[in-house]
Amino acid sequence: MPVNKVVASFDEAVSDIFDGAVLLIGGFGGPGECPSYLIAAVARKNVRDLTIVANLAGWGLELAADVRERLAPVLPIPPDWYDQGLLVERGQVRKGILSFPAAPGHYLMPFERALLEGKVEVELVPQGTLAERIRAARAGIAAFYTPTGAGTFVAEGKEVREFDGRPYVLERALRGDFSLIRAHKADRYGNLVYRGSSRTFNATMAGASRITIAEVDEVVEVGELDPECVVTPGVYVDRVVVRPREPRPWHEPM
Amino acid sequence: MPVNKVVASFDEAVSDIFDGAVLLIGGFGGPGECPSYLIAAVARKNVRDLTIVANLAGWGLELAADVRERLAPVLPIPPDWYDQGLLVERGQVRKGILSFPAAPGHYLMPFERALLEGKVEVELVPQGTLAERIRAARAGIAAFYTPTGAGTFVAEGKEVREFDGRPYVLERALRGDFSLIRAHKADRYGNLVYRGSSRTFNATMAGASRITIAEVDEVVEVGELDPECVVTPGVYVDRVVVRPREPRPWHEPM
Amino acid sequence: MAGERLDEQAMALRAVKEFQDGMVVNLGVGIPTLCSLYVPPERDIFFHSENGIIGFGPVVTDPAEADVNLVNASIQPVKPRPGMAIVDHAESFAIIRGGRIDITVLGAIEVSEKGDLANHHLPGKPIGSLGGGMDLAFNAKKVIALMTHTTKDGRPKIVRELTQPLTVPRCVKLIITDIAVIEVTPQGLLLKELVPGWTPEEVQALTDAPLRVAEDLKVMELL
Amino acid sequence: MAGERLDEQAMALRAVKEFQDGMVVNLGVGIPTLCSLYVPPERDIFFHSENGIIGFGPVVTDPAEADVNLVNASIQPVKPRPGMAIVDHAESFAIIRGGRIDITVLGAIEVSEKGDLANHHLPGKPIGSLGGGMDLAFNAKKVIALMTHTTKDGRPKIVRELTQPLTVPRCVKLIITDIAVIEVTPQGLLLKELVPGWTPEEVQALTDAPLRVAEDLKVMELL
Repeated sequence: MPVNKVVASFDEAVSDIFDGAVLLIGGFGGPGECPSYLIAAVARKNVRDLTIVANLAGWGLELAADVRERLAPVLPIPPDWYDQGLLVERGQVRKGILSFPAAPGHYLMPFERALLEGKVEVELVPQGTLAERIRAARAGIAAFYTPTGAGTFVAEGKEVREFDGRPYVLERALRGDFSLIRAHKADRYGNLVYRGSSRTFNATMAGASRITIAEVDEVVEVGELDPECVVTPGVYVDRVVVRPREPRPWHEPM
Repeated sequence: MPVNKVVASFDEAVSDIFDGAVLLIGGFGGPGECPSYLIAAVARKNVRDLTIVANLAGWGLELAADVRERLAPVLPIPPDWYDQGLLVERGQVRKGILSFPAAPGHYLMPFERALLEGKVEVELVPQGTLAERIRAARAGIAAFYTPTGAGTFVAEGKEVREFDGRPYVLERALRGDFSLIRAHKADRYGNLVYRGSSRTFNATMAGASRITIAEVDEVVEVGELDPECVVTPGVYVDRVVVRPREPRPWHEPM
Repeated sequence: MAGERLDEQAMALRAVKEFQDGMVVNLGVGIPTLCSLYVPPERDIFFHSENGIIGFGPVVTDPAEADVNLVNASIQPVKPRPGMAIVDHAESFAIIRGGRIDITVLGAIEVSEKGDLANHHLPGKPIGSLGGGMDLAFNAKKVIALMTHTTKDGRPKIVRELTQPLTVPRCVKLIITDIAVIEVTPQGLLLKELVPGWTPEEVQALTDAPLRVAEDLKVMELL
Repeated sequence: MAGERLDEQAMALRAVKEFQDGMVVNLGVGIPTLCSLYVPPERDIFFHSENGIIGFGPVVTDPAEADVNLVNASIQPVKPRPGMAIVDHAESFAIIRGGRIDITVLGAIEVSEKGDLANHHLPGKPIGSLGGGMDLAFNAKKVIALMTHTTKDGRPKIVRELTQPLTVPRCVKLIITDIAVIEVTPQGLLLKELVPGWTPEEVQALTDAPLRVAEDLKVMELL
C-alpha cells in the first residue's frame, strides 16, 4: 500500500494529542515560521496541562495584534498568525521549557502573566542548549556536555565536569510527545523543505518527538523535491497537513 | 578585502600539515567521495606519525588496482582514486581511529598488515559513534552518551551510565588538526554542496578540525549556490582547491 | 537425505517477505544488500544506508547505469528512486540511533540462542570492522540475521554461546538461513519455517543450540 | 559641561569599525542589529543569526522589500546577500558553540569590571529571556557589549560588581557606549576612546568601576 502521510484536516492531525502531552512547537518567534494552524487546532481541541517546548513563550492573540500594528511599517504580518501564546492565554499550558519566556521591552507575554499568577512552571534554557537537547532526542543521544551555562544559574543542580581544562554542563535530551512544525513543501513520504529563516527550530524538532506533524504550504508529487535539497527526510515525519489558501480564524474547525 | 578561500594548488593547500597531525579524512570507502588529491599531496609532503580518522583504513594503491578490476563489471572506477591506504602503505601513519580497519573477505588492507607488523595503533569505533564524535567536535560538545556499545568491548574503560533505564556509553568529541574533505561545488566563501552519496563523512567532518580543506570539482561564482541547498556553510571551510580535469598520477606535484 | 540449500538470491527473497510498506530498512554488507533487488518498485519500502541515502532503489546490475556518487553502504551502485533524500553521516546515524530503522538485515558470523550477534571480527583477521552494524543492532526495532546456516567447513553458526567475538548482546530477533527461519524468543530458539525437503531433525543436527519446533511450523515460501 | 552622547546609529557605526573582512559576526537584539546597516556591501563580513542564516545583508528599511521568511534573530526582515547559507537551529548553535563566531555584539543591562555580563533579566520582569546570548557570550571569540553608558535614570551600567542577575561571567572584552570605548583587561577597565567633548573625568563620573586611561587615549572616530 502506498505511503501517504498527508492527512485531510488540522483537527484530524492533532486528534491524538492528550492532556499532559509534551509539545515541541517549531518556529523561532516570528510569523513566517510558526505552525499557526496546528496550534489553533490544539487550542480548539482544548487539551490541558500541556508542556510546551519552544523558543518563545508566544505573543498570544492580543499582543500579536499589537505587534502586528507596531511592525506594519517594517514587516507586514499575515492575519493568521496564531502562536503558542494562544494556548497559554487559554490556560492549556502547565509548563514551559523556553529560551525566551519574557517579552522584550515593556510587553508582558501571556506566559509572564501566568507565571506571576502562579499558573505555570518554567524552565529557562539557553537557546543553543535547547536546540541541542532537541537534536539529541532526535539523534538518540541521552545527554551531552556543553560549555554554555557553566558557573551560572543554568548549571544549578546539574553535573559540571571538566574536559581539557574547561567546565562543561551535562544537559539531557528533550523528547516530545508531539512535534508541531511548519515547513514550505512536502511530499506524501513526509520529505520537507523550508523557506529561508523558517527552517530554524522547525527542522530541529522534526523527528524529536514520538509523532511529528508538519503544517505545509504545499504538497508536491513524490520526486519533485530534489534529494540533494531535502532538509528533513520523511523518516522523521508522521503527518503532513496543508495550510488553507486564504487566512482562516483560529476557532473555526478545519 | 574580498574573502577568497580558493588556493592554487594541492601542495599549497596541505603545506602546513605537520608530523604527528590528526587528520580527519572524508569519504566513506568508495572512489566517488574520496579526497584523493589532498591525500596524494599529503603523501608527497611525506609528513609522518599521522593519526588518521576515517571510516575505512583505505585500500592503498595495490589493492585499489585489484578492487578496480574486480568491480569493473559493476562500477567503473576512476584511475585517480588515492585513498588513505596510500599514506599507510608509505609508513606515514602511526594510528588509525577507524570504523572499518579490516577489509571484507580475504583482502588484507595495508593497515591490517601494518597492525600485524606492530607499526600502527588502532582505535576501533562504531561508525555512528565515529560520526557523532566528529559532529560533536564541530558543534563544541565535549562528550555525549550513546546507547551503542554498552556491554561490549567498545565500552571498556569508558563511563557507562543509565538514563531512563537504558545503559549509555560516554564518548568524547574527536577533533582533528585538519579535515580533508571532498565536495562537488564550492564558492570562494567556502560554501559547499556535494553529490549523492559523496556527502557522507565529508559533510560531517567539515568544521570538525582546526583547519578544513575541501577538494572540489568546481568553483562557482558567489551567489550561484542556492542558499537553501548549501550543505556546508563556508564558516566551516578554510581552504578550497579544485581537482584537475584529467586524472593525474598521485606523485606529481600539483 | 536433506533438501537443497537456498542460494543467496532465494535467502534475500525470504528476507524481503518481512518488509511492509512504510518500513525503513537497512541492509548490511553481503547477502542482505541483494534484498533491494526483490522489492517491486510500487512497494513503498524505504532503504536506508549508513552513508546517508534514504529511499534509494535497487542495486544496479548494468555498469552503464552505475553512478559512483550513488552507492549503498557496501559501495555497490544503486538506482535513485523518486522521493529519495540525502543526509550526511552524522544525521544518517541520528536516524539509526533515534530508533527510526524498522528492520535491519545483517550478515552474521555467529548468533547465539539468546540473540547475541557476532559479525564484526572474521576468524584469522588481526582486527575486526564494526562499520554501522553495531549501531544498527543496538538501535533498530528489529534485527534479522541473514546468513548461511553453517560455515563453509560445515560448523554450526547458531550456537549456545558465541565462540566468536561478541558484537552486540541479545539483539537478533529473527534468523533467516539457507535451510530455515528461526525466531529468537525469551524461551530460546523457535523453528518457524523449513526450506522444502528439510526436516526439523536435519536442521537441529546443523544447529548447536537447541531448537523448539513451532506449533505452526511452515514450509518456507519465497513469494 | 560634557559633550553630546552618541545616538544609536552612531554607536552601531563605532561597533562596525571592529569588523574585519572574513569575520563571522553575530548581532544581538536591539542597537547591535543596526550594525548591519553600516557595512558596505563590498565588505565580506558574514552576519550570522541564531535562527540559522549566515551571510545575510542589511536590515530592510522598506516594508515592500520585507520577506517574512528572511528575518534576523530580532525578527527584523533582512536582505539576502549572495553567498548566503541557511542551516537549522541546532547547526546554527553548532557554529556558535564550535567557536566560529569571531565577534558577537550584545546589548547589556550591566557589565562588571571583570567583564561579567548581565543581559537576560530586565528589572521588574518575573523572569528573564536567555535567547542565544548566553551561548554567544560563552563561546564567541570576542564579546562586545554595545550599550548606553548609563540607565535611563542616569545610573552607571559599568560597575564593580553586578547588581543585576549574572548572565555570563568574565566574557566581555570591549564595551562601546554612547560616550566611550572601554577595554576589559586583566588589570581592570581601560578607557581607550572618548566621544568628542568628553573628558576622562566626566566618563569616570558616570562609571561605577574605576577606569585607567590608556596611554594612547583617542577621540572616537566613526568612519
